[in-house]
Amino acid sequence: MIARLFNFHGGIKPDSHKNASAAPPIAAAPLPPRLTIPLRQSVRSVARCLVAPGQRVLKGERIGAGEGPLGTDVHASTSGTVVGLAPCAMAHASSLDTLAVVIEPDGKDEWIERRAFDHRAVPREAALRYLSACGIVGMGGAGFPTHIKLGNGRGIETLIINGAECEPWITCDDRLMRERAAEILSGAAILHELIGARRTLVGIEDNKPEAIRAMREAAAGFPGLVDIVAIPTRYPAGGEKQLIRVLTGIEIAHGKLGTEFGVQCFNVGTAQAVHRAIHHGEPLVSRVVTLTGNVRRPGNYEVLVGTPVETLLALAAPKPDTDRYLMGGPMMGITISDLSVPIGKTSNCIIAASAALFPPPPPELPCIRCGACARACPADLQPFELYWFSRAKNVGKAQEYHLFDCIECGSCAFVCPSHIPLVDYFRFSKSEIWARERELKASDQARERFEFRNYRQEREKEEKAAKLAAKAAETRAKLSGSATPTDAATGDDPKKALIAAALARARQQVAVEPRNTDTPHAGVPGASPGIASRREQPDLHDSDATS
Amino acid sequence: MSSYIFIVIGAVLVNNVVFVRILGLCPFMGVSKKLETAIGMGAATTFVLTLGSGTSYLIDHYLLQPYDLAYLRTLSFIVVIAAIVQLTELVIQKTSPLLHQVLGIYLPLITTNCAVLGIPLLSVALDYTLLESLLFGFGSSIGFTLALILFAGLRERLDGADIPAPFKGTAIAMITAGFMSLAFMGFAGLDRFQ
Amino acid sequence: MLTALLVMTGIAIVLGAALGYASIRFKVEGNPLVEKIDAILPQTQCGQCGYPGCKPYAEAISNGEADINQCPPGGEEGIRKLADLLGREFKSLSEEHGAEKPKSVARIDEQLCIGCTLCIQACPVDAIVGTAKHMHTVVPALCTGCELCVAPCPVDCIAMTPVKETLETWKWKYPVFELRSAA
Amino acid sequence: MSNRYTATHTSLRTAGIMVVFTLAFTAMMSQTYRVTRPAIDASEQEQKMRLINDVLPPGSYDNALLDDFVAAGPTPELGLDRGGRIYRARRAGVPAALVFEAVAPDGYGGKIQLVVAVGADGRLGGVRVTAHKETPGLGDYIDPRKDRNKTRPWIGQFAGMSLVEVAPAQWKVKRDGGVFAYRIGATISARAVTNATGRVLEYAAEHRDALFAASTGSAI
Amino acid sequence: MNLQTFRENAWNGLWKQNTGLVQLLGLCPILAVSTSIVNAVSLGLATVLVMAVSNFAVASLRNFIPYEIRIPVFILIIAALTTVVDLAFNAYLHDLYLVLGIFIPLIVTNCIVLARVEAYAAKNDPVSSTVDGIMMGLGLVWLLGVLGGIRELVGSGTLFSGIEMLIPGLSPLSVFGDDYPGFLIGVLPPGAFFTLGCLIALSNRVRTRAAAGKPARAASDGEEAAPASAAP
Amino acid sequence: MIHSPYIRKPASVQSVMLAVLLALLPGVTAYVMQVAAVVVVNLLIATVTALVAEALILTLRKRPIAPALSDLSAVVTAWLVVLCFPPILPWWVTVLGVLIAIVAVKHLYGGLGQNPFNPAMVAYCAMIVAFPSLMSQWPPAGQIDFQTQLDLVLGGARQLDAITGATALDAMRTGLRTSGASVDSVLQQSGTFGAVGGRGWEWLALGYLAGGLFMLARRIITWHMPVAFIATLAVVSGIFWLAEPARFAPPLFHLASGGAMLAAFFIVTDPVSGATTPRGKLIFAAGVAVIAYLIRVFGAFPEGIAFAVLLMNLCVPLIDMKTQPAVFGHRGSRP
Ligand SMILES: Cc1cc2nc3c(=O)[nH]c(=O)nc-3n(C[C@H](O)[C@H](O)[C@H](O)COP(=O)(O)O)c2cc1C
Ligand SMILES: Cc1cc2nc3c(=O)[nH]c(=O)nc-3n(C[C@H](O)[C@H](O)[C@H](O)COP(=O)(O)O)c2cc1C
Ligand SMILES: Cc1cc2nc3c(=O)[nH]c(=O)nc-3n(C[C@H](O)[C@H](O)[C@H](O)COP(=O)(O)O)c2cc1C
Ligand SMILES: Cc1cc2nc3c(=O)[nH]c(=O)nc-3n(C[C@H](O)[C@H](O)[C@H](O)CO)c2cc1C
Ligand code: SF4
Ligand code: SF4
Ligand code: SF4
Ligand code: SF4
Ligand code: FES
Repeated sequence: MIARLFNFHGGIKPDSHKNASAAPPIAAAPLPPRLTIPLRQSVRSVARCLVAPGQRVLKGERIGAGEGPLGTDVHASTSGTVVGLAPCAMAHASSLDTLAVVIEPDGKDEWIERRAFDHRAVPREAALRYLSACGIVGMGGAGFPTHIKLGNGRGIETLIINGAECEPWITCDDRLMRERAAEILSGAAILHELIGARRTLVGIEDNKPEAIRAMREAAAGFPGLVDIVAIPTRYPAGGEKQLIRVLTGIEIAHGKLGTEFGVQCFNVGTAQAVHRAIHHGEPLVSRVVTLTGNVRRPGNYEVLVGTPVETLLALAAPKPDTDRYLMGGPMMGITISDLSVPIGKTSNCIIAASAALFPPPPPELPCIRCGACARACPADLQPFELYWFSRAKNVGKAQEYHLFDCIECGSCAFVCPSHIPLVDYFRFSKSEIWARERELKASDQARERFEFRNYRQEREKEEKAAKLAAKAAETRAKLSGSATPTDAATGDDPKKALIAAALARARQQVAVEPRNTDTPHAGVPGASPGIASRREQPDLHDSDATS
Repeated sequence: MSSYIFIVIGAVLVNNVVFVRILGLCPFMGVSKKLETAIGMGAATTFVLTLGSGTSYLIDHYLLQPYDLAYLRTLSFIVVIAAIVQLTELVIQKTSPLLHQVLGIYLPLITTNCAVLGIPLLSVALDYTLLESLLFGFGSSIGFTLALILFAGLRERLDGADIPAPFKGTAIAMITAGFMSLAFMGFAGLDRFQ
Repeated sequence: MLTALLVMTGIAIVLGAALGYASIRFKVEGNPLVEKIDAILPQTQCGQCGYPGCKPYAEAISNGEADINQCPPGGEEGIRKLADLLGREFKSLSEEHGAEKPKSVARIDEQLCIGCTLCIQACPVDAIVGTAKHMHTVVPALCTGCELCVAPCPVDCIAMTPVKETLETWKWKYPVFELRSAA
Repeated sequence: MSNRYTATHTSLRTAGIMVVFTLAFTAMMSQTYRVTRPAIDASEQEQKMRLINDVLPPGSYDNALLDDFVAAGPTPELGLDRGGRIYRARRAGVPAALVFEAVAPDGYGGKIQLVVAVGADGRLGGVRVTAHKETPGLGDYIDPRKDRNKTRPWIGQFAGMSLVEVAPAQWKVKRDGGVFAYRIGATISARAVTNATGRVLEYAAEHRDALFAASTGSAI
Repeated sequence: MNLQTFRENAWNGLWKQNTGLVQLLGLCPILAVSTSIVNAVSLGLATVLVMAVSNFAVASLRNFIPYEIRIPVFILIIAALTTVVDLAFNAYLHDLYLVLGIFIPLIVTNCIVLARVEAYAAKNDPVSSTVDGIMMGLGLVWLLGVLGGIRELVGSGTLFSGIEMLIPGLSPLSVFGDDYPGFLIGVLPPGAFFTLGCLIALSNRVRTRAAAGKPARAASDGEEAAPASAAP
Repeated sequence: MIHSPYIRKPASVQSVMLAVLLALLPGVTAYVMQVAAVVVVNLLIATVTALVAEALILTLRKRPIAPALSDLSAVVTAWLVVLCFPPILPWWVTVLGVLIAIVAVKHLYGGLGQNPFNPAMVAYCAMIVAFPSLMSQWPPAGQIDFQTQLDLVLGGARQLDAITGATALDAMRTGLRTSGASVDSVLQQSGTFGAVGGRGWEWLALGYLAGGLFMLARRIITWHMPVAFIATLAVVSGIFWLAEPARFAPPLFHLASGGAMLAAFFIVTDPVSGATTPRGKLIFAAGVAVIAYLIRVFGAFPEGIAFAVLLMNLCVPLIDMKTQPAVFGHRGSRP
């Protein structure tokens, strides 16, 4: 037993609303008529498609190969036929499209050949590769590939299994711990070995006594492996840095990773998925999802990755006054604008929202600098300062005040008496800063290329001049006075003149009229309206331009 | 000793150059948009004003008064100070070109920062000794710097405020200066404890 | 009268000499400010500011010849940064130099391109590849959207296409709520 | 080395030009000063007379008042910490009145400079403020030109008073238990002037004879 | 010097580049001396004189002044001319001097004088420089007049107090009657800042209106300014 | 679109301000019972003025009126203006003061939350500078009847000397300064003083203290400001008092007199214009206490708190900047 728990600053205690959905056991969701499995499981990880329309796939068959350092493989969640590759909306605040493999299930749910993997028999790297090939990513939220988080197997003192589940309404981890404690701990044991930890702690908020009891009972089966620690219920105790702080007292420094402090943190779902992959040879193709909120039958379901949200919702029977659906918890989740969004590996909860349960925010008032947000902020930020600068679009200043230490937990917005959507301002500022960094990179590149070009032209001019001089000398030596060297130079003059004229025109247009009006200006050759009209044409090939 | 302290307190707070004596307002309004430049300007002014007060005292005491040339006071003071400023400008230009660019038009204007002439003239009028003149010049410029820094801090904060359109910019800055001057009236009397 | 002249002359000689000496001794060369300004400019190199590229415009600003609001690609944000750097008041983009536009890149209609290389020579950042008499292509990642290549093309095959949003470039919008009408 | 040479050269040149300008403009100033000086001196005398005339009727004496003075050193009784002048008015050689330069050190805004005329009989001719820093609109009623009550300015109440009518202990504003009026909200200014005037009267009573006897221009 | 430059100079000085409203130069005398109309306008006129003379002098001598000592020389010229003006007033216009006297030496330190010398007279011919000086000065005069008027009115309820010293026979106006308690802030330093701030805001508003092409509607301007003038 | 979080605590600016008004009630009750019942009339006048002024400005600026009026912040400001002003002021002084606070201080800077200065304190400073005599006329506690008070407020003839008295602070100052008396002799000679502070006014201090504790319990304010203010005032006055008990009044006198308690809980705690970081709050409140003491004892104004608050308001941006708490993962570093 751990003698001492530590504290983190701030935090909030919203009503938990967990009882309703935590009561019934996890049920398997029925096979949907169609599965849409995005090749991109998170913003960072992309995969290359391995199947073609018409192809039959088995459950667990690889359909996408991870690309790049953060890629992990993607698998078919059930057996059936690939009917197409189509863009589908991502479960992301932007609702932008991403490419997905559409599978029509054949109803047999036929697995590929599953074989337990003896991770002790192979080198560590091979085990990590295996996990990657099983598509194991973090199921606690960020979807970060687990094999990368397992690192090089050295320097980790403490492995933490995150069973906090601090957001209200969500109960998938709770149910998972109650029902599959042994699997979780088995997964934890594997992670423990792979990462080379000295000890393993499981942190569970003390509002889940059953889960704690179940985990403790299961822990008896793994003597000496884990400590199950009940931590005080306070949002966001499940945040990685907060949990590490509570359990170990370590404060992960800004810009550093837990590993550099000898701690690594995995979600309980991740641990269970690792267990399934190693001991049962099953890639990650399903997860537990909480359906709750304004529904008649709240509960948890084992759902295949790729199941569209709309088909899932029928299970919970949303009440008629439901006006929108949230994916994730009410603190950090997103509103789903398109119900065809598929369940992904990190989709832990769907909440049916009604005006009564989730009233629209009252009008935003000015900040009165009351400091409530600062008291609630688990990152010890001064959210109102960040807000003040973000609102004025003074994002540089916001960054100076440590904008990037904000974990977007929403505690500040939760307590703000002025109902300011603080997190939205922070997200705005963050993406503004990223955009500026991209622009800066682009402009540095442009400057370099421009300067290089000038240098090159200069050099070419010099070379040409030298050549001409040599030629002239030669000519002069041959005959006397008939051909002048300038004649030779005129060869490329027309082009230069054209460019100069174009530059002049460009400048003139600017001086005379705004560029995209379409009245041709007297004296300016028809170029200007031409450009303008062409710019306005919708373009068929812009994917080339942007990829 | 305590009279020296009162000279400094008086110059910094009670009779603050900017808010009570109403001197040096152009740089006060012009160079207070950012804290860094405010500090730079404050430092430059402190240097010039302290040096100027001392030099002015010497000129007045050893050249003008003995030869009964009081009418040359303004002229000689301002010329000497202008030269000091120009020297400072040349030196800053070399040693800290960026500070120079930022202070741009204000460095030459230090000369006509009326405080720079006003304070030496005042210390002659107050019949201060050399040490007192130096303290008075130094205290006044510290008062100026203090005003400038506080003002810059406030203006940086005002950047984000939803100020009515016509008041944006210099108007609200002027009004803020008014409130500051009101606040500084609170120091009244603190330089003459009985 | 004589004493007055003597006193003032003495002062003048001392000061004049000191200043003259200092002006030589502390002479400065080069101007680090230009680099700072240039770093803020977007490097589109489009010439809309009225100078042949960003660097010359930066030099012009530093010499006090040009105002800070002449670069449309830099937009309000750029002007704001320049104002900050130079301790000047912010002003909105000068109308005669154009308006801020969504970022675009050039695209060559490969069917029409005759391979004349005129666009290559116009492009300030060498973002167009191709050889004489062969089809040319714009490398979108390098194109700054300056439009300089558009006019020289004799067959009008270059068009500017706005850059589309991707997951990488998607931005959170500035929060706006009905009750807070903009200032 | 050549650099050094240039520096010297430039220094000399600029110094030369500077000297020329200085000479020219100083000469211009000196000339103006010389030309205007008599006129200015005359005007200053005239102004001083005007003030004195306010407190002492011009007909009440016949000597050249401004030339007949005693230079007082630092005199705390008169509030003079740097000295000042005391003019003597005589009528047909007989002492008529003394005109004191005095200072009330404890005004709201600092020193208040006064001229006070005291008749040979110890009666106040009048009091005038020559310079003060009292708050405009509040404490500046001590200057009759700024006093809103033009018909009976506040400072007029002193004319004709003497230590006989008002005992020294009563020579205070009413609020302090004395006899003189003050304006509510600006007692400090009134108190300062009243007390200073009282002190002048006492000083005058004490030193009257010595003052009239002293030789012109002498210091006491 | 033609009519065009004259117009430009006048427009710049009186409105477009007004020293107090736009350039924010020469603020100290503006704020310090505007406790009453008479003081304010008197100083303004004295400044006009000095600016005109020094602009003329510098413009005439500009070709003889080396760059590196220009500032000391300019200041020398300004200071000398100011002293000369001061002495001349004292000697020959003594009554006026009694009113203006203390303000005249202050002109030396008014940075607008140096600023105009440096920015205009050092680069232009003597005639237009003189006009520039006069116009800039007049821009100052009207602003000082308005500022002095408002402050005097708010602070003590009178107008033109002190006029009797300038023009004997005239007497000040007591606008609000003798019972007006006097809103002292008006004449104290904070009042100076507030009033100038409000005037700048008003001028901003007029300017944006004019820029927007709409005729500045006097009535609604008045309304908009109401909160401003309610502020002391 | 609405983004997360989708749930919020049922807190609002209105509820915060309402709590402040409630917390003021014990003090106001003591005021009515012990000093001058007419303060109720003043509160009414001030409230109406504040609301009307706010509505007018918002109309001019074409902003929605309802949310701004219902947030009650203007009422808090108006009440604090009244509680700092002498109760027998003519009504127009109160109106002018509230107008300055609401129009010139709050709305010129953009309204709620944006003013760098404490509106009520600016109003006090502006009025004491503009009308020093009116603003120093305090009625002796409980000695004039309501009708006379009402006449004074609504503009009857003012027989000032007869009615007004000095406040405890004023009496102490005048006693010590002009007549060279000792603290003890001043305390004994005059009917102005009660057990520890001004007679009757002590009860007000107690009322404000009670209200302040209520706000602390409701977490409207944090402990930093009141504790720092009271402790600093006690320590500074204690040092002077111990050094020269005859010339300097004891700490308890300073704490119970004037607006010390009102300031400790309601004025320095103004969230908008005060410092916001924990260390900043300590510095801010301590600074107010020191300056207020110096002005009270050595300065030109009888009560220095308003100027002290204003002066510290000037420093707030710098204080906040320099006292940013270390962010998670940055212990030991600041922006
Ligand atoms: C660019 C990047 C690189 C990362 N590299 C590592 C790594 O090398 N090792 C590791 O254990 N975690 C790594 N992480 C994972 C983070 O530390 C964190 O565990 C993950 O983002 C999940 O965080 P969350 O679910 O709390 O949001 C990386 C994250 C990012 C964004
Ligand atoms: C505010 C906040 C709250 C979080 N709450 C939880 C939680 O309750 N349970 C959880 O497993 N992960 C939670 N996370 C994610 C963790 O930070 C961390 O990413 C995760 O535990 C890493 O495990 P994984 O890589 O297995 O997903 C939260 C993250 C944030 C930012
Ligand atoms: C800004 C300000 C300026 C003041 N100026 C003067 C002044 O010039 N003369 C004066 O006697 N009192 C002045 N006072 C008033 C004093 O502080 C003090 O209140 C008053 O003189 C006492 O008068 P009373 O006893 O009649 O109330 C001023 C007060 C303030 C706040
Ligand atoms: C604890 C607390 C204290 C306050 N104190 C003041 C105050 O001293 N003066 C004031 O004008 N408003 C005060 N207010 C009200 C409000 O903050 C004030 O109107 C804003 O400054 C207006 O932007 C206070 C509000 C709270 C919650
Ligand atoms: S909680 Fe809201 S009102 Fe309070 S300081 Fe934070 S942002 Fe401002
Ligand atoms: S969202 Fe950011 S600022 Fe707000 S409480 Fe969470 S970490 Fe702090
Ligand atoms: S307008 Fe074009 S060339 Fe000029 S600075 Fe801006 S991007 Fe560069
Ligand atoms: S391709 Fe065209 S638009 Fe793009 S950078 Fe080159 S010239 Fe400019
Ligand atoms: S600094 Fe005083 S007038 Fe410009």
